[in-house]
Amino acid sequence: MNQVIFDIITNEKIAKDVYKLVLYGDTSGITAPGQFVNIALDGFFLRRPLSVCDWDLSLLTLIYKTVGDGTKALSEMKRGSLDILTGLGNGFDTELCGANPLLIGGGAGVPPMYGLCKRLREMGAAPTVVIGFNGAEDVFYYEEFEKLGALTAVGTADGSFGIRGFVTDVIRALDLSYSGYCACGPEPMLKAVAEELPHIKGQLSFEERMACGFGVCMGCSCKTKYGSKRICKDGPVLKSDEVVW
Amino acid sequence: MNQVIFDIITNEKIAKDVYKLVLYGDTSGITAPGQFVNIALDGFFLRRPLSVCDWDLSLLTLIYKTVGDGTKALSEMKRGSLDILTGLGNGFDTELCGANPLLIGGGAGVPPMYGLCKRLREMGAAPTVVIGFNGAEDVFYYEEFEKLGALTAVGTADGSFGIRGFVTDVIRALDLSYSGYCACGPEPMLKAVAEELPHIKGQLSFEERMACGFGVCMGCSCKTKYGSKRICKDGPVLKSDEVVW
Amino acid sequence: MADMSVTLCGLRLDNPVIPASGTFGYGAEFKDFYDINILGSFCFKGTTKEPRFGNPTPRIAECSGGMINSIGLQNPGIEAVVSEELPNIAAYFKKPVIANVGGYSVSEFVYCTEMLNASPQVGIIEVNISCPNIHRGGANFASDPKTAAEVTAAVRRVTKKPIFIKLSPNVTSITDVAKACEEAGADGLSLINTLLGMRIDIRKARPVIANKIGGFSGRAIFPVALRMVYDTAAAVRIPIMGIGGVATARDVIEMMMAGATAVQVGAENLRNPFVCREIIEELPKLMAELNIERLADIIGIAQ
Amino acid sequence: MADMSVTLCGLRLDNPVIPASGTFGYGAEFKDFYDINILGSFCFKGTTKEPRFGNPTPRIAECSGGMINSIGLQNPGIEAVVSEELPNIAAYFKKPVIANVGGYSVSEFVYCTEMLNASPQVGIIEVNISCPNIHRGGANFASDPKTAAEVTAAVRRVTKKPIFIKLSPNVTSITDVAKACEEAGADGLSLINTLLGMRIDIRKARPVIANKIGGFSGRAIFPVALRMVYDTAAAVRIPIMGIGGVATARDVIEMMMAGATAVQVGAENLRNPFVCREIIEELPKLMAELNIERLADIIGIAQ
Ligand SMILES: Cc1cc2nc3c(=O)[nH]c(=O)nc-3n(C[C@H](O)[C@H](O)[C@H](O)COP(=O)(O)OP(=O)(O)OC[C@H]3O[C@@H](n4cnc5c(N)ncnc54)[C@H](O)[C@@H]3O)c2cc1C
Ligand SMILES: Cc1cc2nc3c(=O)[nH]c(=O)nc-3n(C[C@H](O)[C@H](O)[C@H](O)COP(=O)(O)OP(=O)(O)OC[C@H]3O[C@@H](n4cnc5c(N)ncnc54)[C@H](O)[C@@H]3O)c2cc1C
Ligand SMILES: Cc1cc2nc3c(=O)[nH]c(=O)nc-3n(C[C@H](O)[C@H](O)[C@H](O)COP(=O)(O)O)c2cc1C
Ligand SMILES: Cc1cc2nc3c(=O)[nH]c(=O)nc-3n(C[C@H](O)[C@H](O)[C@H](O)COP(=O)(O)O)c2cc1C
Ligand code: FES
Ligand code: FES
Repeated sequence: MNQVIFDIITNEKIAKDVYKLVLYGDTSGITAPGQFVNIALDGFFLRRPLSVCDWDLSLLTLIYKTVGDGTKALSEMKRGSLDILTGLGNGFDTELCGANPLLIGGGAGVPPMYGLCKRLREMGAAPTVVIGFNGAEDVFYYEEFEKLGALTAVGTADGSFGIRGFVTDVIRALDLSYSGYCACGPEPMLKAVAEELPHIKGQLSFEERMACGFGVCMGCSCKTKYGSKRICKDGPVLKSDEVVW
Repeated sequence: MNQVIFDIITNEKIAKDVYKLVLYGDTSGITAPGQFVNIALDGFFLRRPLSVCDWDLSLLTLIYKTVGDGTKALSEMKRGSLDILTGLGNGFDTELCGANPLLIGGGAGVPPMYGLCKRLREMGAAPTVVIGFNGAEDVFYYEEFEKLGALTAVGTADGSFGIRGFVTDVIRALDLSYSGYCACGPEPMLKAVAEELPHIKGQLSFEERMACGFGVCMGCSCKTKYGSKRICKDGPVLKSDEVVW
Repeated sequence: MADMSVTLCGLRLDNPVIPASGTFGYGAEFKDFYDINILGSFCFKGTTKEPRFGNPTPRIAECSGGMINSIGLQNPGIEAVVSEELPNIAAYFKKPVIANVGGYSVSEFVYCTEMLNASPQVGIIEVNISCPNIHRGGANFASDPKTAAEVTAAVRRVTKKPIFIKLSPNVTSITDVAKACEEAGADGLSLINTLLGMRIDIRKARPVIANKIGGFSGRAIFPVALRMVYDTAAAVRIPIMGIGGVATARDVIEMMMAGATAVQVGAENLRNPFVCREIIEELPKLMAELNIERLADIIGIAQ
Repeated sequence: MADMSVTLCGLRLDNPVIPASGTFGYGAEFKDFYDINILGSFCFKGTTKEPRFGNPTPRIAECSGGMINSIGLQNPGIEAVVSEELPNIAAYFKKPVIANVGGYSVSEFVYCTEMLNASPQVGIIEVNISCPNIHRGGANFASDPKTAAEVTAAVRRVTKKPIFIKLSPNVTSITDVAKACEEAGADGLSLINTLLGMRIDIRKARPVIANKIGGFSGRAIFPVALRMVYDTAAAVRIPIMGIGGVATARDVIEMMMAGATAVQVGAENLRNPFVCREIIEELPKLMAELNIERLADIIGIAQ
């Protein structure tokens, strides 16, 4: 974990209630896709956890949905700096993904899939990407995934974009075989995915209300087959075979 | 009382720990010199009361000393806007001052004397101004008073500027006669002045810790010969013959 | 149009927003700021039998997210309230008001309550029992279910107006005190009063407040107030006015979901004199967002 | 050079700054953030007899100026603490630590305390009595002077280490509980634990916390903690660790002037992991500004 002051480069709306925040600063604390950062916001007691979408030596990209007062306040910051703890959590293990992994993102769970897809492409893997949204106005990053050279399929609950249905419907429609999968999204989606792909090794990224985000408060505990884990420190990524649904 | 959003024009240091803040906005709520305004500051629950130093139709000048976290935070605001309640308190009654009044200001009590002096000069009176500070580095607005055409004398406790001693020493040194007096400064100074000038009608401006500043909370009550008064609403200016020391 | 009305012991309020006692005076200053007839009602400054100057100053200290006050029930006495303040109020406030009554003995509460009986303007009497009982070594009436019930029963006997007992949060079990007041005949409960708090002036190495300790309130205390409203709503059947740290329409909704029928706004009025108007304007928007048609429907739904 | 040292029951601390139980784990994460040997000491997560998973999630809710937690004493159990955590700590923390002990029966407190006797690393045992007593219908040990004294006396009998009883603020009279603990043999008192608080998720119309109610702490509660430290310091002779809302060097000074010998920092560690280091760096500057040469000299001077 590093504490870094980042400068806001851009903070723009890219879909309904969804913003892309590009920051300039020291990203050396980030070691794996699927890790998250924790952002201090003026006037709010707790930091706000957001997954790393993409990063290079000095740029950090985050994508967030405005759901409450904190993310709304963040969406109004067009310049200035942010106090951020970086490199939190374990992240996805790219070594476990194999040659043709499936990456699944739902709504606000899509962002970490981008950084993961990029690393996997750099490693020479051929990931398939399935992302799901409520409707066409919610869709983001479809083209970005395609530009990485990944086969990308979109599902929307109302059918207004891509395939109608949930990500599991899209997975079924594609009907491909995979060396592993990684998923991030609402818990019912994660569960449906795990049930859909019972014989494939999966990595699932969970959310929980957090206080510290770095493993000391036990606010985010979760029971697994191998005992209690802290989503913020031992997660947010758990292996499909350890999850207790 | 008016609630007005003012823009910061300048906010500069003019003496040791003393800042002059010039604001742009609607000043129509201000009706008399010696009134005060109450400033909301981000991150602080209560507003900060500051005397009106000077005002015209759209500019408001305040002078403040940094004593705690609130005034320190204010001194760091170099641009932006401030939410201010204006036109609070009674202010000095210029009608009661007569043709050659004495105006006495001590330290952070000097600012309201400037607006008062200006109005009295406009009305054709010939005020004498006595202002007191700890040392030369604390002195401000000496020349501004002179520019208004008022006989101005400065006292410093350590003698490093003007006459050595308290404002009462300066008053004694001047040895003039006056049609009335107005004073603002620390309470021991106000008391010394009232004792020094027992036969002259005086108006004294008091300070008290305030919550509302507009008369509803009874946080700032003060016993006078004519019953309890609220410093924020019935004051801050009390007549010398009603004060209970 | 969103229906914001609520009914407190038969008294229909256009909306649940009520400025709290001690933070609105008698309304005279606020009526110059905005049309206070938009309020559900307002609760005026606590009244005692005799006029009181209150405590020495400083009476105010600032805290992170709140403030401490130690006013000491400064007021002109019940006679002046009835003969001067109430007629003044009648000129600018057309709805029933809530009269807040304090006292240092049971008989003082009874005296003040009786004095208010003849005023049709007074819709509810709120009995502030967070005062020391001078007949019992200064123990606070609100700290013990027994003394709280004693005041309630005594006041109950002398008035037909609805009485709300205002409880103190500085107790081990607020539900015990609440139940005792309900049994003794309270029509409703107001909670909470201020938490005991203090600040020290580190330059002077002494308490900021002249009386050392004072009453802490403002946004900071909202979670404490909310849990007491929630627990008390589960323990009694009489209506509750939720008080403590309310500053936004969202806070009003939380208080009502916890079980409050109406909500009082205290210290926030002092820093933002327009807060009650802002809340009343914001409420219908938030109701729409949450698909709430009648505000009264959400009372206690988080139980 | 400013002298920041204080002495707690014979234990000399380089400075009075101590991370509070539950907000510092066992120090392992923090040792990677800064050199934690600069701390006066640290207090590790509350330990019970058996390992505990704790409460269901969500366990965390945000408040204005603070947070609510409902961890439910998650910990690996006293055996694992003694056999694994303490040896781990020894590798990176060279000073005596404070062991926080919880329990749901008197015998559980006794068991845990006895288990710690053999560890020279443990300088002080802090006994967290804000737990429900399963043998008495779930009443909190800390809500009654009698049960508080019972735990104190039982723990006192089985250890020679200094014992600090950690008191709950959710009581009518904290000084009564404090005096009972002093009489029963406590060497010191830690106050305060969290206030009961809650938040409601207005979209779901239900409490944010799975267990509905939790413990409220952070900057917001500082004035409440300060007044309890002030009143308790006047009521007892044993030393006090002041806890609650401390976030700055200024807060440390206020707590000590009120009567605390040492000061614990809780929730602020979670939002700003460097806060204890910042306070320790800031203290000498603030002492210089206030002309304080020995920090120990200001203990209780605002009394
Ligand atoms: C590891 C992790 C990674 C995340 N990555 C992303 C991301 O990349 N993009 C994105 O849009 N969102 C992400 N989230 C969710 C995001 O943290 C919440 O949407 C955000 O905290 C809401 O803050 P708020 O003030 O707007 O909402 P409020 O509801 O006002 O927040 C109140 C409190 O609840 C917490 N909270 C609310 N919703 C959540 C949630 N879903 N998960 C955890 N805490 C919550 C807040 O942090 C805050 O403490 C992530 C969450 C976690 C735990
Ligand atoms: C009617 C009136 C007019 C004033 N005019 C001026 C002026 O023109 N220039 C100037 O420099 N100062 C003036 N003061 C004093 C000024 O209000 C305080 O210096 C300021 O509030 C300190 O805020 P702080 O956050 O820096 O100090 P802190 O000590 O951190 O403030 C803590 C709390 O105490 C209050 N407080 C602290 N000192 C005072 C004080 N002396 N009087 C009242 N409240 C205080 C603050 O408002 C705040 O609520 C005036 C005060 C009053 C009542
Ligand atoms: C300045 C001030 C004066 C108060 N005076 C009274 C009073 O006279 N009677 C009373 O019952 N409560 C009084 N209170 C308590 C409030 O009515 C309210 O119960 C408390 O402040 C909590 O609400 P808040 O957090 O919104 O301020 C007073 C509060 C403040 C801040
Ligand atoms: C997440 C969390 C966990 C806590 N766990 C414990 C605990 O195990 N034992 C204990 O005695 N106190 C525990 N506390 C209480 C703190 O030690 C402290 O008394 C309280 O939070 C007030 O201090 P603060 O306002 O600085 O947080 C916990 C507090 C928090 C926020
Ligand atoms: S959020 Fe604190 S341990 Fe995970
Ligand atoms: S500060 Fe509220 S009445 Fe004066």
